[in-house]
Amino acid sequence: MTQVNLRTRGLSKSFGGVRALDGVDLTVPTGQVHALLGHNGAGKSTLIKCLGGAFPPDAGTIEVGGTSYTRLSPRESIDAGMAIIFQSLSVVGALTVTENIFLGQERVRYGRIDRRAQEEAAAGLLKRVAAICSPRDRVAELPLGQRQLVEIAKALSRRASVLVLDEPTAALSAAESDALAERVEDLRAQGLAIVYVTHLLSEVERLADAVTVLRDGRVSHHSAVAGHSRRELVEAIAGGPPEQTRENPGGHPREPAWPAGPPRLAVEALRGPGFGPVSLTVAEGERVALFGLIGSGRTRLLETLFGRRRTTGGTIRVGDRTVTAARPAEALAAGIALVPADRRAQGLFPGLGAQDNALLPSIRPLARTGVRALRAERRVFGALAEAVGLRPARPRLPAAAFSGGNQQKLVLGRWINEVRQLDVLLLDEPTQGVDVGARQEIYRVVSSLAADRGAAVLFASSDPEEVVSLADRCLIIAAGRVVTEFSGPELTEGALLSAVHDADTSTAGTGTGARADADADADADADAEGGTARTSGTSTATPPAEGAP
Amino acid sequence: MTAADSALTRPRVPLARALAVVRRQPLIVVLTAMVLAFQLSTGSFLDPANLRGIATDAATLAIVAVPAALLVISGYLDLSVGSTLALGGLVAGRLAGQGQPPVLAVAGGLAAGAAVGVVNGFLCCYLGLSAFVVTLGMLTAVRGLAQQLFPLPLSGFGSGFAWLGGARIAGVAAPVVIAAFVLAAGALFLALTPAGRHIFAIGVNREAAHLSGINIRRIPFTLFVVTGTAAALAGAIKASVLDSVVAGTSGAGFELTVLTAVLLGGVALTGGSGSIPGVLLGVLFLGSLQNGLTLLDVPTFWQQITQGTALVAGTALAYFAPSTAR
Amino acid sequence: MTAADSALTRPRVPLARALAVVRRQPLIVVLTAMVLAFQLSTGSFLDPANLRGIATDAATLAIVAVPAALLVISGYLDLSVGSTLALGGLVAGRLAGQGQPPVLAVAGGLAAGAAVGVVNGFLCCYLGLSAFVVTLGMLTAVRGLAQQLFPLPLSGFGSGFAWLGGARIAGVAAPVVIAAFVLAAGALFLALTPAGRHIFAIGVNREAAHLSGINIRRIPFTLFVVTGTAAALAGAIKASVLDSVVAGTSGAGFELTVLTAVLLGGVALTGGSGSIPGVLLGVLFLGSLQNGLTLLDVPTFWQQITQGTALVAGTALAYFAPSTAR
Amino acid sequence: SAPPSASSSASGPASGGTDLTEIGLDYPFTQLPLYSTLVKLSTAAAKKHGISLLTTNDGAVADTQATNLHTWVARKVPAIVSFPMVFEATEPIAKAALDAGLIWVTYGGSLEHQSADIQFGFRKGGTLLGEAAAKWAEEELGGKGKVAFLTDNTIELGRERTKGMVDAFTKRAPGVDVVAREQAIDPDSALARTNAILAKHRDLNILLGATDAAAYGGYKALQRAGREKDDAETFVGGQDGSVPSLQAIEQGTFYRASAALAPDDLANAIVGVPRAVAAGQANPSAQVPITLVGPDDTATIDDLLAQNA
Ligand SMILES: Nc1ncnc2c1ncn2[C@@H]1O[C@H](COP(=O)(O)OP(=O)(O)OP(=O)(O)O)[C@@H](O)[C@H]1O
Ligand SMILES: Nc1ncnc2c1ncn2[C@@H]1O[C@H](COP(=O)(O)OP(=O)(O)OP(=O)(O)O)[C@@H](O)[C@H]1O
Ligand SMILES: [Mg+2]
Ligand SMILES: [Mg+2]
Repeated sequence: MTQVNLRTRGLSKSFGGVRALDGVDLTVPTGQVHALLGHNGAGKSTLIKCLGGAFPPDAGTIEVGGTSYTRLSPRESIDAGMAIIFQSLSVVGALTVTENIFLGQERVRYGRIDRRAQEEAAAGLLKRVAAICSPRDRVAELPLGQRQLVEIAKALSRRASVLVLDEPTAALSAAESDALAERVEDLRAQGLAIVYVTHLLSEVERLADAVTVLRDGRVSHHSAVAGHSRRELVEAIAGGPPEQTRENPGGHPREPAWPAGPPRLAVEALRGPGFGPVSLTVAEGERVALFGLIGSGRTRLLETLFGRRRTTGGTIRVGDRTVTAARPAEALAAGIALVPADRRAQGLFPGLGAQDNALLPSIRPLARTGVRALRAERRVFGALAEAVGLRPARPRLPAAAFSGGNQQKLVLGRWINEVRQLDVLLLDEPTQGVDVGARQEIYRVVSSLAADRGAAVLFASSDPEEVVSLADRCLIIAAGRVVTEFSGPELTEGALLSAVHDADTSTAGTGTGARADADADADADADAEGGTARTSGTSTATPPAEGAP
Repeated sequence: MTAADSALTRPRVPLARALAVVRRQPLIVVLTAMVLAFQLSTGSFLDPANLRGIATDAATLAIVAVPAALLVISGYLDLSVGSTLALGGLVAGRLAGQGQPPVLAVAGGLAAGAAVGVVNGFLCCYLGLSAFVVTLGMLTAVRGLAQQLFPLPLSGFGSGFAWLGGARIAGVAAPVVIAAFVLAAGALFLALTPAGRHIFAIGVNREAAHLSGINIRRIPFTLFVVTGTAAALAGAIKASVLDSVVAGTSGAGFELTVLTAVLLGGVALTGGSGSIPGVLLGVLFLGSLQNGLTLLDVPTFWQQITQGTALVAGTALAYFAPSTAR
Repeated sequence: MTAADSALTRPRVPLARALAVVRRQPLIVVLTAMVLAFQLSTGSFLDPANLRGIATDAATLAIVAVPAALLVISGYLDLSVGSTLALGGLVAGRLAGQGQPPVLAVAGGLAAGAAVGVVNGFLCCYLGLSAFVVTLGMLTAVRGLAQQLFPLPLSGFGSGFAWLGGARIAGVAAPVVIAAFVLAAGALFLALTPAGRHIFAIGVNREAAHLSGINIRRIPFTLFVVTGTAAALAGAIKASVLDSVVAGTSGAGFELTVLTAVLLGGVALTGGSGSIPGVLLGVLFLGSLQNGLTLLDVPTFWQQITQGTALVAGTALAYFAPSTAR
Repeated sequence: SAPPSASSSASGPASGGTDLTEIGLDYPFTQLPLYSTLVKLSTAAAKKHGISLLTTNDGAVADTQATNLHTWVARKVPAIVSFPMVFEATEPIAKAALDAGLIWVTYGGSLEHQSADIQFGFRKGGTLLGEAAAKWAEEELGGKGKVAFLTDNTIELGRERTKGMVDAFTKRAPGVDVVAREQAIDPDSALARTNAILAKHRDLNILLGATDAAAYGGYKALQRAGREKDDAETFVGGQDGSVPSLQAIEQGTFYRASAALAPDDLANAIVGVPRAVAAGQANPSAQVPITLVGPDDTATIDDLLAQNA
């Protein structure tokens, strides 16, 4: 039998009346990737926070490398050999990438930080996770995906015997996810015990040696070996046989002749800092996906449409009105709404209750003669919680107390409720962190918004599966431009992946090469290069070379 | 049971409901204990005359603390209210002294206060400058301006103007009635209007509020203007009560008293949480403390020591409450 | 070029480098303009004697502003320094007046300041109480304590003690040497040590810092103690310079001056950004402004108006700088 | 104005002859060194008559003073001695006190409604200082030279002192240039202001302060600028009679004068005037003398220092 690196016994944790963890046993031997699955709010992150010392468990023990603890402080957890990537990122925006990676474990020489050594080490780590940021970039200025990679590099920098990853790929595109998967495989080979939380069953299939499924805080399924079918897993997560999974849950037949209706959103030669010119149309009731690598400009395009960024040229039309939105409020007035990707920074109000979070922009439309319609608010919230499967569906619980997936549902619910009349719905990574069951529900809600109310849906996604399930048509974005599009039967996962790969190698291979060299040398000019590399929005689609200097 | 519970469970029985209120507003316990202690040791704390005195003093504080609390909830703060109070009182007093009708005199004072609020609001909300430094700068500048414009004390404002501070409405002093109105309006506004929710949202996450279509500049701007106006109203009331106003001393230090009441009342300086009932408790706490210590004949410097300690003790208890966003 | 670029591109030529500095510290422009204006209008602003005067005045401010800035960067603040300064000066003065050796006298003063810091730090960092209310309470309580313990002015501390404020080290006044040392130590600490990085991390994201294994309580606690000690040192210096100290007035209002210098210097009240060179500029700005207005013989109230306006103007420029974390 | 109200209170219910048991001393400037001395001496003086002395904690804030006075009236403190920061603002409170049958003694001025008052001319103190400095300038500098004033324009007392000092000096010594008038009442800010003044006018001869504390700060600034302690062409003077200043005068430095109040006289008045009112005396008010002390008045200085000890 292999040696056991991490073991929890009877781990329990309650928040008020809610049992988030109820006697969880988990055993992870060295050299194993253990997938931890479960619906949103099942208790996965709570388990991980207990491991990382974010809060103490109520009962049970945690054994790491032979020592048993009833509670851990973050320092003890680190010293015990655990490296953890939490679901809500714990990077510090004001510090540089290097400083974040070595935060709390700085390399010191003569009492002062050895900046050079740190930067060199950081460059190597960044390369290993296929990040395109520079060690000297300020983290606050990085896109979400790069921040996630910094977090992963930080975990890798620790000489740990246990690695815990809580939905590490939620903000990553296929290329970075691949690079991460390779790192995980390396580390497994080196004998680490790895706990891997994800909602993407494809990742489970690729990486997991063993699976534990949590359901409402209890272990509902455990199999110590690989070779479980996707169907079994879905059943274990959902707690019953899954509904007939549909290729296209919105119920629209995907026809090659689409679009049928007149264009609802028409974008002509739109430019902004770092992207464009982009021209595209989305018809009434149509669902269009934007697919591309991390940093390809999708977020910027969506944010520009929503009036959060300035345009430098081009026109946007909604129906037959030309829209020039300088602020989100103006875009909203014109019928355009955006669900942002960076939930924490741009979406959530952690201290406010669930209902306030979900209904914030609807409070005024619902109000009568300036007074809030409290009953109507409650009713809309109830309907919305039902529609997206929010759990717990408690209107006053602060958003911060919800699980990651349920927070995402709150942010989504802000626009996909019955109050808002939308012409155009923009979604940036709409289902990141949402579990398999709820994801289908969300697809259904979005699709019915398109079908029944004729809204134009434009969404960015890094998950090809999601694009295939939800989109009528998909635009491939590279370096801030539309390079190709797929629709109808052409729209398959394979086609998307190879299109992105092609676009990447054809548009800007040189920038990437220069970038990698700069990193390796830890050259003083790396910063300037970093600027251009990020703007051109490219990344290595080919796996990065092993063994950085 | 932990503090988080109270937010989760809704009490059904009255006792549980009372307990939940106490847990949300633990200052109630300190305040009650303090009042009892003062009454038992002095025997005269709860005399109607004394309570009336406390209420009248607390009234001006409450009038300014309510909008100031909204401002703090939305993530800003106003340190200039001490000088704005003086300016408002001086302008109102000068107009009343010149024989203008009292309503016009007060309106003039309020306009001066609103003008200070407009400057503060423009600089902080539209230019995005640090509210602390800007309003501190305004505190100095407006005080200088008030003294430059009104170097000599004003007094003798006439009986019409005296109404504002001296009249009794159904046996209650006019300032207390005004304060009750401001408190009620503030609480209802916060709870029942869309803008009330928006204030919390701006305080918690400006960026997310902006992306939700909320006007993150106009709302705090308006609050600055209202706070300036409220400070001027408080100044006019004080001028009316005292039938005099002095540019150099009126409202000196008032800004810190207001902020202390607001923070004691459970409003977080970082914005996004707080409640008007909490602010009322903070106001009453400060008013009762000052009054009780004077009644008890505590020697001067011991009063100071006690006051400082009580402040710390008060916030210590308030801290153990869960944060409120309603 | 946008503000973000400056962080990405490293200037190569000296001019570009100078421009980058100006962009990071725009107060430099205001300060230079102000100094020039004062020199041109008074003709004596840049006289060595006057500069020496400014430096000595600014020295005590800088000594306290440096640790206070670190405290603000880490997400806290200390309003009690005005009273701590008085207490430190009084204890040191009393010991010196009783004939203790000056080193012992100063050490006694520093110990008193450190004790205040320990109380502040314990309440704010370990109990998690609001730093604003706690240190405001301490401001009142410590002042009361100082007046209770030392009701009468102290003076006549002897020539040994006078060294601290009066000696010249290589032609430079001792307080200025101390301030230079504090500034350099603060800047190096912040830039080069792990703890310096941790201060930023705690100020930006306490939770993340905690999960990275950083002790989020001990570091700010230590800063509170250092700030208290620095305030006491400033008090001892002032006592030495004046050869007297009065419990009621020494350091009154100093807390706001310190905080203003810190915020003017580009440190954000919300924590997580700022730099020591910025703080130095803030200190010099305040010192020069006061001195220049006096030199210009501006009437009192106009001085106040100008000071307030200059504060706003200074922060307006400082705002346009990108936030600094180095 | 005093007689009618004095008689009304004498016949009031609270004043049963001389069995006054409590006197409230409301002196707002708690930050001044004089405050502690006053409270100590008054407490002792009151104790001799079996009276306990109460104090307020106004912290030099006019609004707090009003609040505390209201509290005392509600509490029916039988005799209140108050130094109003704003005389006009205190008028209604004094009236309320009289209406409640309490004894009201105004300190440092007079009100329309009062039982009696304790007067001392603030302006007179300033005038004495200004005249002495002018005389010195005439004799030592031949009526030429430079003078700077450290003034106080924030409260009435300060304005009176300032006016007395400036008017008397400029009238008696018109040949001396006034080079600065700066607001300063504490040594710290006085030091900074004087430093700046000296940068422009190294040859400043005369520095007069509205308070001794400020003048003392200026005195130190001059020394730091290199002036000998006993420079013959320098004159510094202040008002109050505070300890460090008196010591500097006694040592024969260029700190040459202070317009001083004797704390004993004040304490006696604080206790004596309310007692006189309570006893129904015909003319209970008191006038406390201000004396100008200089280097030659060693006996007076020693006496004052002893009172302040
Ligand atoms: N601080 C808290 N206070 C109250 N309840 C909490 C708190 N943190 C988590 N919970 C609750 O505990 C339960 C488990 O949450 P957890 O975050 O562990 O879920 P999860 O499995 O990670 O879900 P997801 O897949 O959505 O991330 C949820 O019901 C959540 O609402
Ligand atoms: N050069 C840059 N400087 C500062 N911020 C940048 C830069 N490039 C990108 N960002 C930030 O990163 C965010 C995402 O950038 P971009 O639109 O290029 O990514 P994307 O294609 O949407 O990638 P993702 O797959 O992460 O969604 C933007 O909101 C922007 O704020
Ligand atoms: Mg989770
Ligand atoms: Mg994106």
